[in-house]
Amino acid sequence: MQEFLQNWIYLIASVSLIGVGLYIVLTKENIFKIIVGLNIIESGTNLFMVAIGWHPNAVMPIYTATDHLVANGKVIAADPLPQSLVLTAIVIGLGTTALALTIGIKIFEKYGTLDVRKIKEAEE
Amino acid sequence: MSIFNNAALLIGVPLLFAFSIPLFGLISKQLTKWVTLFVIGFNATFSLYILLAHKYPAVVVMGNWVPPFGENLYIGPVAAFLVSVISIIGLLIAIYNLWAIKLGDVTRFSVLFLMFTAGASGIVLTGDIFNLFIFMEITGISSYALAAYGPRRRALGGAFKFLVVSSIGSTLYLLGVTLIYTQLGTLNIAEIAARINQTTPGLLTFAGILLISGLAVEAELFPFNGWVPDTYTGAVSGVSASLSGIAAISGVYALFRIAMTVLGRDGAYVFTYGKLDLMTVIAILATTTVIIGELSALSQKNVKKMLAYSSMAQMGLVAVGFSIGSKLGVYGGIFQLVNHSIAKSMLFLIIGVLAAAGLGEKVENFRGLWRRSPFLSLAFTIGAFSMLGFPLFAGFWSKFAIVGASIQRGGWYDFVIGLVLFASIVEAFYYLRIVTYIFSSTEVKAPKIKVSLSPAIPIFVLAVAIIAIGVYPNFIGNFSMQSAGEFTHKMTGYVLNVIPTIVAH
Amino acid sequence: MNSNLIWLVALPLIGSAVAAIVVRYKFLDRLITFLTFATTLFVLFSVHVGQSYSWGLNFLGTTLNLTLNVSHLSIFMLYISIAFGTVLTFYSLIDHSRMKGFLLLLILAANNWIFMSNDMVGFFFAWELMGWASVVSVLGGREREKSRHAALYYMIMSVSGSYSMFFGIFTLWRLTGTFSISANIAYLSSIVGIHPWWVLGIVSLFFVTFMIKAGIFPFHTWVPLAYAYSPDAFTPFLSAVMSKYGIYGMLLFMPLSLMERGFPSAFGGVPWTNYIFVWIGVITAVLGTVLAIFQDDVKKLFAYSSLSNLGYVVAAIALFTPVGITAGIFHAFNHLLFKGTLFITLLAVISRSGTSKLSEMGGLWKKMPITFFTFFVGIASAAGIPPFNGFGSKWLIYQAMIKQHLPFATILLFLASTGAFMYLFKAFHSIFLGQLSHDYDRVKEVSAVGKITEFFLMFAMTFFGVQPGYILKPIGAIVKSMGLKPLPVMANGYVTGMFSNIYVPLISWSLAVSFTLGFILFFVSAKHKYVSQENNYTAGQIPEDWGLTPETYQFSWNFYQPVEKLFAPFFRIKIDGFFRGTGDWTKTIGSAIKEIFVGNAQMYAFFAIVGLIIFVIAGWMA
Amino acid sequence: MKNETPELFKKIFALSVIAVLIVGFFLAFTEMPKGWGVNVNGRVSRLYVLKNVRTATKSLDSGKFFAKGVKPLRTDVAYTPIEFKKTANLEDGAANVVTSIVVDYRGFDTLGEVTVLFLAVSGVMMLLFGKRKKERKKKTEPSLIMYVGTRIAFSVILLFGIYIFVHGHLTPGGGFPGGAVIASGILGLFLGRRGYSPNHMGLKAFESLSGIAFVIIGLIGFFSVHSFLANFLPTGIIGDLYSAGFIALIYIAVGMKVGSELAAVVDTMITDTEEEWS
Repeated sequence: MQEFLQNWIYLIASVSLIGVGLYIVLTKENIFKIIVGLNIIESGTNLFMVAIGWHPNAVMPIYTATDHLVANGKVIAADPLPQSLVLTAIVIGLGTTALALTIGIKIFEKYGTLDVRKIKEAEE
Repeated sequence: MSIFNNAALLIGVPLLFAFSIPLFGLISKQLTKWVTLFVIGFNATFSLYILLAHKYPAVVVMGNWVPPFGENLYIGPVAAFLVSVISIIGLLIAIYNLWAIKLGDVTRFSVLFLMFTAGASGIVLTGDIFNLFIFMEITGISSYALAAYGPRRRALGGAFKFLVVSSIGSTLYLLGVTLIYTQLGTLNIAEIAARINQTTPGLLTFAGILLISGLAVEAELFPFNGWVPDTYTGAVSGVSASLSGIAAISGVYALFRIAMTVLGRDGAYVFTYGKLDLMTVIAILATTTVIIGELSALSQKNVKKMLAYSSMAQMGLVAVGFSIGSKLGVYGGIFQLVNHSIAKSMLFLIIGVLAAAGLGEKVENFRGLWRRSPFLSLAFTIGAFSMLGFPLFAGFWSKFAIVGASIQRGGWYDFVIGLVLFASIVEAFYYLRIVTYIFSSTEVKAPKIKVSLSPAIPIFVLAVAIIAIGVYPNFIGNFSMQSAGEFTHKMTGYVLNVIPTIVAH
Repeated sequence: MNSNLIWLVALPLIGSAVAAIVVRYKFLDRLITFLTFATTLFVLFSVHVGQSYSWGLNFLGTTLNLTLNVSHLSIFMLYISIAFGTVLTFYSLIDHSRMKGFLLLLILAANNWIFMSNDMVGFFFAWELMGWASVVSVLGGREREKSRHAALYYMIMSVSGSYSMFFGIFTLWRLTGTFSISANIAYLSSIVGIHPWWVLGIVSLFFVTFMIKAGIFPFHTWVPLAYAYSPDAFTPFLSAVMSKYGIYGMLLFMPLSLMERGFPSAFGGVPWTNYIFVWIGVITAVLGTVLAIFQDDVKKLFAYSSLSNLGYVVAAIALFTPVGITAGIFHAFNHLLFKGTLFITLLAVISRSGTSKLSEMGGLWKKMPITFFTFFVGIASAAGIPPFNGFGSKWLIYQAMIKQHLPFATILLFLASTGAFMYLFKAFHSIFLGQLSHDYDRVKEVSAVGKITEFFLMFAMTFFGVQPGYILKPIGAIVKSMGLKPLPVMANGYVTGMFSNIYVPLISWSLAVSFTLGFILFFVSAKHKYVSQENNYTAGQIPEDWGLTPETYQFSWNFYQPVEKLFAPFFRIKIDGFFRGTGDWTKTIGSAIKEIFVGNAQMYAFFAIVGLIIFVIAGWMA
Repeated sequence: MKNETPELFKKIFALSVIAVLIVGFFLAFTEMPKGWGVNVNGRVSRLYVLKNVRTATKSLDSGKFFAKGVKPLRTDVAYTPIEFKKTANLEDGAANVVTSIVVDYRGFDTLGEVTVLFLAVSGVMMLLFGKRKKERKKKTEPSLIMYVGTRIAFSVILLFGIYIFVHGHLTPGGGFPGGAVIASGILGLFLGRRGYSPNHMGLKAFESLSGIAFVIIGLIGFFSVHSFLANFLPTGIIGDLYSAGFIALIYIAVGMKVGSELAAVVDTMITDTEEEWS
């Protein structure tokens, strides 16, 4: 059980988050909910990326007075590269969200609604 | 590995000026458009220098860490050629923007447009699979914002659709990158390309599908291209022109860089590693895109939307060319990509000028345009004929090559190209409907349309370029051919130029 | 390397560029067009058979040689097309039609290239160039909206044809690795015995294109539209020269003889592929004639007449016997001459009367006597009356058909010929004879330039009618170059047949004598008096009083009504309906597919995800 | 597939589609190395942890690095032990390996990332551009506690933000978190006072100048080391504040940029604007 959790828990969580986000994006009509859904998908992706660089006995990839990242010639730290990618991805997600929210604000100003179906009707 | 670090300026200079444009904006808003113009002009000059002085193939090492440890830009024939095209078209659209973009937040628009062009160049230049994602996002975010610009509320709807679909696409791409990373522990395109068959086939297939699906959004392949019609129609014409002229180039490039160089297996025809041949998948998608795009455009009354559907279909045609996987097919694909960018951006610019003159976007509004503006009518006709692949126009040679390559490959590609040619007949119908409207009816007593200098320059240059390529295809053709070699011979064309000591496993 | 060949292509292109620049100055535009045609004709004098020129195009990574090659057939076609074009542009110098010179010059460049090209790339390039240039030319007709539709229709047919040829070219290229026409034909003839169906398939791809361009059944539907609604100054070129590209293509790309090795003979030594083709030609001839009879629009009438004549040509060359080929090419030439003349005179008539409706014309001979005589010679020629040029070729065609023992086809062709008399007489009578409408009181004869042209054309038709040997000799060379035994040409005055030789001057003189007698009788006989149009039907009453319009009392109203009733059941079958139906069907599908793009962000996300899922499932299955 | 699709059907369809996707992911995961298998020893990042990229480059140049049959590929790189606060002049002196990757080894990504944020903010500002209305959307006046508390907290938050991005190369954190922390302080000011408006001109200039600073740091590397974004400063002793070359500089620029950008976004979104298109 422990092994299963170690192997799968983060992957399961991340993919579930992606699934939840997708479900929201695909079914909810409110633009803000869709944006939230996109955000959840992003969180899931980020969790997934961190998860693949992690292993149960890893230490954090920061040299400190107490932590040794290398033991017996093997690196025992968690993989730092996915973490740095996640840093980047988070900021990009932030940018996308900010822009999406702004577009949402403008849509509400101009159409008077946030329902994607009503917007579509208004366009025709 | 020859190193040409100066080419980092292709990214560095636009970035420097993008950050400083708000400061210029404090002096004068209109000045910012000129700054954009000059910076893209610098990029165009510099990339043309690289292309014509044959500085490629070369690697640009970033941060003094050689690939595969650090990040790098790779300037092969493809990058040198496509960056030149992107920058030149960007420059022309920037000239158009001098006239077209007068209201709203001009400063921010200039920033976004500059980085849109630079980001598209970055996609083409970069040699790192994650850096590609960053540049995709740079181009993507700037294009969402640009697409939402303008007084029309449709723009917002289009931009939002683009944003949603594209975000999902980039998420899928990122997941694919991550899966590849779990297998090979590297993000460098050259190293991944050399070691791709060390991965487990099932995972590779899944990762490949995620990557291709993510990139197909920007490359406008069905079913990932739902955003295309609304976004193109809603955006102001300058933005539609840059989306179809610049973003499309980088989108298709990214798709086939991944499919052919990263996942591909060299041969007379490129296939991909993994359980499923993704090139075949792309071919199916591309054919579907062509047919759906052309048929949707057929009954479209709005010219701008029609052009949007046509863009989609043309991207499908480009993808058909690439997906053949032979040198000839890729040659046709690249050539068609460039021709399409030239012609389609010109058509969108014309629509922009006409819209400013109070002419609507309906097909019927084009009736008798010849009397009102011979210049725009001729330019539109030239663009339309180039899209249709008529001789003396640029599109002829590329379409010729794509059809030739398909039939050369034979097998089920005969069927593919049959469908594509049928779709082309449909395309001929709806383009010629407009052309015949333009030249028909004399009784319109509407005033002449005055085209001011700033939009006239890009339209004129692009129209002349179409005829020049049509009459003398060798110049562009040679570069397309070199580029095709880079795609179809991934070890000699790409990997060994980046990491000379790598061994294909 | 014979660089004079390249000038045949380059000169019109340069001329076209110049004409495009001065397109606003109409006379300058026409002058440049004429001068370019004349210069090209002059350059052509330096060209002789066997010359070739090729230039490398760096294409597809290798050097692609675009080759020009002058064969007997090409030089014959070049001479007749450029000469006719020169005459036409000379005539058009004073004409105020909407034809744009640079388009005509583009077509000329394409024309020369098509006739000389020995590689399929150049052939296709020129073919497409000719296609779009002619479509844009058609756009400028008098009735804007109709010519717009006609141009679209023509374009779609033309583009479909081009793509079919496109496919054929590359299929051949895949098989042989070369674009050279002669090499590919040689390859086809080498495998026809082994894979006859393959060869038939490839050849059909080309043939669809040529049939569309020549307007052969069942692809004839664009012809009446494009001819009728194209600019009047362009129609002569369209009918006289451009319909011959299809014939040229058939002669060039199709050694129909090679079918003999692959397919069994049907009747009279003709392989059944050719036999079908003969019948297609016959059907076209009959169909064109029947439809021409009932046209009220004079340009449509002659469009159908062109159709019918090309049917004769196709039927003859499909036989692929020496007589057949000779007759076919000879008739193609004759058709070029007389149909060109007829359309030129129509140009004169229409530009002066302002209408192309037969029921609105009449009595114009008094106003335009020279045009009248030219027209008369033209229709006499078209009807195959001996002193003029249509006679010899029709004579040879019948001989060729009978020689191959195809009696039914021959009878139908005879019938078509009779029908030709009917529509030609209708046109002749309705335009020039009868009472002059008061609308045309101020109509003038053509200008001096026009008169010179008309005299020249009359002379040419008579000359080639009486001295057919001048044409039959080069045709003999063509037939010889195809590997057949040419007909012996005894003297210039003889049409040599299989059964008998005809000395045309003799027949001509006898006919001339009888005609002279007829005219004398006509003038000597009872006096005639001129009345206005309505007088002789309504006895001076005004037809409006009875609720009728004056047009219905014009003499050419419902001219052949009884015949029309006879053929009425056949008119219900519409080939056109098939094409239009296909178009509508495509449009319907298009509107349905458009609904995929519902305009809802979620749905687009849905599509993307569903597409992804399909891939993933495909990935599992693989 | 039109809008008339019943809700339930749509939901079920979405669920099934997502289910297939998830199953696809898990089938893919079964082929992934798991648990202890997920380690850095076969990866490029191992070299980053070991701070041994230069050695690896030498073995790459000599053709040993990708020698055939060597798998995992990264084991042939020599290992020199690194001791905290002792080892000096490493090729990259940052104690935080993630930071050294983000800013140094893969610094170009970070430049792009900054650009993305900048573009997003530009987009936000462009879309919400217009004549500013004087009245804020918020109707209620914040309480006195809010007013005083946010102002006191602001200085602390600002200091904390600066601490975070200055110590980016030593501890978790860096320019982006630091900037976000500063921006949250400014958000507090917005909440605490009704009429609060930061100096727009100053924000704009600050944002631009810090962005320019980042690029210029890159360009200094370009002109001195002849490679864009190359480290041109000594790396010092690992674990010292003054170590890791230009990482701190870049993080200061990034921190200031992010802080001012996010503040500007907050400002723009809070302010009501009226569009002008004529």
